[in-house]
Amino acid sequence: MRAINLDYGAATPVDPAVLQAMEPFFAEHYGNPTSVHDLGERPRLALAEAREKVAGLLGAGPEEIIFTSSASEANNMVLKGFAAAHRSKGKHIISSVIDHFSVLNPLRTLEKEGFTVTLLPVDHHGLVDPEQLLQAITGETILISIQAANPEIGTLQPLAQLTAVAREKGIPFHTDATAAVGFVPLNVQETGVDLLTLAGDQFYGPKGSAALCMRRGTRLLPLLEGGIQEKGRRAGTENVPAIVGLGMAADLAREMLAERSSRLSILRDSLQKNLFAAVPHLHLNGHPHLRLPHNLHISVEFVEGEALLMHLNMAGIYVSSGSTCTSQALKSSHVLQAVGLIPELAQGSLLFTLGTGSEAQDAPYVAEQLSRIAAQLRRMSPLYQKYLKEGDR
Amino acid sequence: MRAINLDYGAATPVDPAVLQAMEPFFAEHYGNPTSVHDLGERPRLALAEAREKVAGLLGAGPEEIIFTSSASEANNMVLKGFAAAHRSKGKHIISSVIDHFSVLNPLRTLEKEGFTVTLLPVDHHGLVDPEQLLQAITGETILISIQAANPEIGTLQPLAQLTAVAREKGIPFHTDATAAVGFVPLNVQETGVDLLTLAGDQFYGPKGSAALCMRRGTRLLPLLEGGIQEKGRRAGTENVPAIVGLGMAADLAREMLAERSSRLSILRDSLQKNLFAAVPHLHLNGHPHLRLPHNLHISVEFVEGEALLMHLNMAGIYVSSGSTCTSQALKSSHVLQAVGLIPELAQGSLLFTLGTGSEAQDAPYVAEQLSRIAAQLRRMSPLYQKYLKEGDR
Amino acid sequence: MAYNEAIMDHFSKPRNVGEIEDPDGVGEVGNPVCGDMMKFTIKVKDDRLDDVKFLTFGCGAAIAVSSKVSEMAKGKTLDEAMQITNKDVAEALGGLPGNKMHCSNLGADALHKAIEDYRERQK
Amino acid sequence: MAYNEAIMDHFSKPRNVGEIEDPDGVGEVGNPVCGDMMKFTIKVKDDRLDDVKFLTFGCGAAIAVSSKVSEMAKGKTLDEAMQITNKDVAEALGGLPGNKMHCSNLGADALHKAIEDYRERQK
Ligand SMILES: Cc1ncc(COP(=O)(O)O)c(C=O)c1O
Ligand SMILES: Cc1ncc(COP(=O)(O)O)c(C=O)c1O
Repeated sequence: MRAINLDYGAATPVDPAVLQAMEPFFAEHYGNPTSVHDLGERPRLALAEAREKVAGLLGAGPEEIIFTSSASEANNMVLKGFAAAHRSKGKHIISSVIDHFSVLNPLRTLEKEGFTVTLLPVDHHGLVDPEQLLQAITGETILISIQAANPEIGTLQPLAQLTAVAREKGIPFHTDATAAVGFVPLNVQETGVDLLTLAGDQFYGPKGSAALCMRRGTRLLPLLEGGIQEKGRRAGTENVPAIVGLGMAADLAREMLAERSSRLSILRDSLQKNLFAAVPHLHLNGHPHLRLPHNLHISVEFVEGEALLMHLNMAGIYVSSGSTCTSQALKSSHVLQAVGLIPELAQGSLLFTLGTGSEAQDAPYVAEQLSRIAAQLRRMSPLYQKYLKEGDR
Repeated sequence: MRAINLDYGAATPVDPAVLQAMEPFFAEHYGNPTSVHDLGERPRLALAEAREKVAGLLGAGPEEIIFTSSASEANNMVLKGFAAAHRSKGKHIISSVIDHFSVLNPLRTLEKEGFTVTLLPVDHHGLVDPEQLLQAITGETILISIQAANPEIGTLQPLAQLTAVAREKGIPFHTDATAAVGFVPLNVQETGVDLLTLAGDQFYGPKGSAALCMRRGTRLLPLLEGGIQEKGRRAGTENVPAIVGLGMAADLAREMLAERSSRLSILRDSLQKNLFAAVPHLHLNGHPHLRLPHNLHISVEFVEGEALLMHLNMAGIYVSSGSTCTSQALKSSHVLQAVGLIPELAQGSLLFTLGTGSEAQDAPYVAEQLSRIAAQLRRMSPLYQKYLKEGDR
Repeated sequence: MAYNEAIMDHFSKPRNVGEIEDPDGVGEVGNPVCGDMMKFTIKVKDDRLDDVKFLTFGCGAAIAVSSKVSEMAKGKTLDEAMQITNKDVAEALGGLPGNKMHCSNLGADALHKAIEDYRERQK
Repeated sequence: MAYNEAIMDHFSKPRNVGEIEDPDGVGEVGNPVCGDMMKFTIKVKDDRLDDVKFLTFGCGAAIAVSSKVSEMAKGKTLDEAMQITNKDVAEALGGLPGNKMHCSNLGADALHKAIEDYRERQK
């Protein structure tokens, strides 16, 4: 039985070229980039090269890239660092209800420190309305932080429209583009974002590699203070192999983005078609078109996600779910709540994210398996039996 | 010409066994440890195993280990997280003048937020006096943070004595043990520390691998907020390969600590002897006995450190210096100032840190080279010419 | 998967799935908001559980728990069945993951409700 | 190393090292606290720098700068030598690393001081 990973959103394998680029920096060119002697030279050059590559993917300047250890770190750095640097200007920050917890939780902490936070609602496709953004802005607003793409339902925000509103009001705009970079073109000039978070492990770079892209002239106080690495913006010995890996992953993403994305969206569309043909009572979540090319998010009515996930796992198919039981925190997905999905459907949600290993032949097999599993679980479901008897939900 | 690295304090090569342990987790077992399906399993087990190993090195429980991306992150997390969690109890924190900037700079930030900070002085060997610690404690003191070993002069603090004072007063004690772990035995029970920072890249683990060991019952607010990785104490996808590497490095350190340290201290003593025999006007800095086994810190009178370092580099010998010109921030070492070294000697300081690649035959060669180089630079030195003429400094 | 073999066995081959027609008692617990929902139907003969069937909407633990409870209860007297606790079920399954103890371990509750329903009907 | 070849050349083979006995002028700049210290001694003949020697305590850049200045100045008239700026020296060396421009680039200052000392003595 071939294992079929349809959970690339949770983790991607490091690309062979990326791993190859990283390898010399573990035991051979292991020096510290800040060393004055020759052992610092190769690492220092490698850092500079990686910085160029990441900047190149985003249309930014290399000095605008700050390497971090994760998207979470970059998001925390932006929100807390911006609040600390600009609190005298105002204490209002805007984000969205479907942003990631590494944005939402720092905002909650800032609220305890006297900041006011507006979380913009989304429509049932997960879209933020630029008009509502405009109306939320006050004289106190110092930052807007809205994700580029949602990692669950895959919805792509209308970034250029949102940043146009921010620019008109003169307010810096941060986007958590962790789920988007590497899959949709994201040029900081064209989209007009001032700060952008990305993580290498989302697009075949290594874990522990991430970056904040920060437009020249933007100011924030560092989250990690100490040495003056990253021009004093982020202390700590540079993780050279991870950064080199991120650079290579960014380079590959830049070269292959169009090809990768179109391949993935074709496979995704085929998977969607196969599933909907094979299994009754499925619901598509997120936006039908404005979504990540490798993302498919559905609800399997009448059954619960973890049970589906476990049966699929036994069939060698790996997926994710927004159900309460599959979350570490045992909370149902705040995203599915925000788009107004009823609890039954949120509990029965399945997230498929495709990737390099995905193949055309997977779709019919997965559809066949899901058909079998859904039927089996529905036979056991009090909700389904009620539906059969009473004809309604 | 064999290159002789005597700057292992700046960076260590990843041990072959460590790299081997890490490798499967890049592209093979690349899953996310929080995934419910099978791809999460190996990474999850590997995390648990690494946690046991790091805990084992410190005599701690695995649940007391929180993985971070660097020692700087762990230090920032402790200081800011403690301040945030305990500010209602008091706003006074004690550290030492020779602690690392990843301790001192967060403290400076806390001062801006209304905290009072006492930095204990050190004697000319770099030792903190437990009696002075006792006197510095006030009813407002919520935390004491004093390094285990100084990364420049190598001085080992009398941790057990210092923690005894803290315990008597009921104040949590953090030690930044970044420079010490892997080289001197550090058991959290025996030393009585409540929080301990370590970094894998100091002892043949990978860059990007570090940890905070936090005694059960100790409470701080997280620095990185978001997902509930590390039991909600540190958000962000776990850097599995780095953590696995840290675990293996900790295991090797535990097994080989005594052997490694005695080998290094013998080589270091021999280097010291050779240098002092070959080169006149050398000064030993730090403590003659209470110091890291692989550390040798000297001042070469009448000459400047960067010039020494560059000549040694041309001879294939890699060292570090506390001189103004070799520091990224172009400031002379705060440590050398704190131990009362006069500027001329601070500028002429050389830091040798030995490591796995160090060999007995290096000492005479390095001594011969330093002798030649010091003579050459002294010929050019106005300070030395003045000394020759006037017989005094 | 984080579940042990006993749980996986009951999850993948659940016993006593279904709904008894004309049951003597019905017990329902939970709701889809919290993620787990169980419906037990029973047949009683001579004060004994002659048949027990369940329907469950829920996670792997919830399904395994339902299956195990039905198996444990079948053939027992009503009083004996009323003494089965959620803890007994978890133990019989070799332990549930800590975070599943509260939300999914409702099988005994559903069974007891069905028995109580039966007893109500007898009045 | 972050230095270019010209700097490395002057650093490793510095020209005009030393102290002229009975100099016509002496110029000293810097001190060990800031990390760099230079002492220039000159011999003047017919209003020209007949000899220039330096002593330097300092980093690689400081040594290279001293050596380069001595080379540039030797044989020049005093007025010409007074027109050599620190910037000229940095350029003649193909540029200094940014962070070294201020602290180490004191060679012209030391030279000028020596010339001024000479001129003082002539009064
Ligand atoms: C949109 C978004 N932001 C932030 C993160 C956090 O990323 P990390 O775990 O690398 O910190 C994620 C993780 O998947 C994400 O999807
Ligand atoms: C004592 C001490 N603390 C903290 C650090 C910071 O370590 P990192 O650069 O891994 O954050 C260092 C770095 O060498 C150190 O020596």
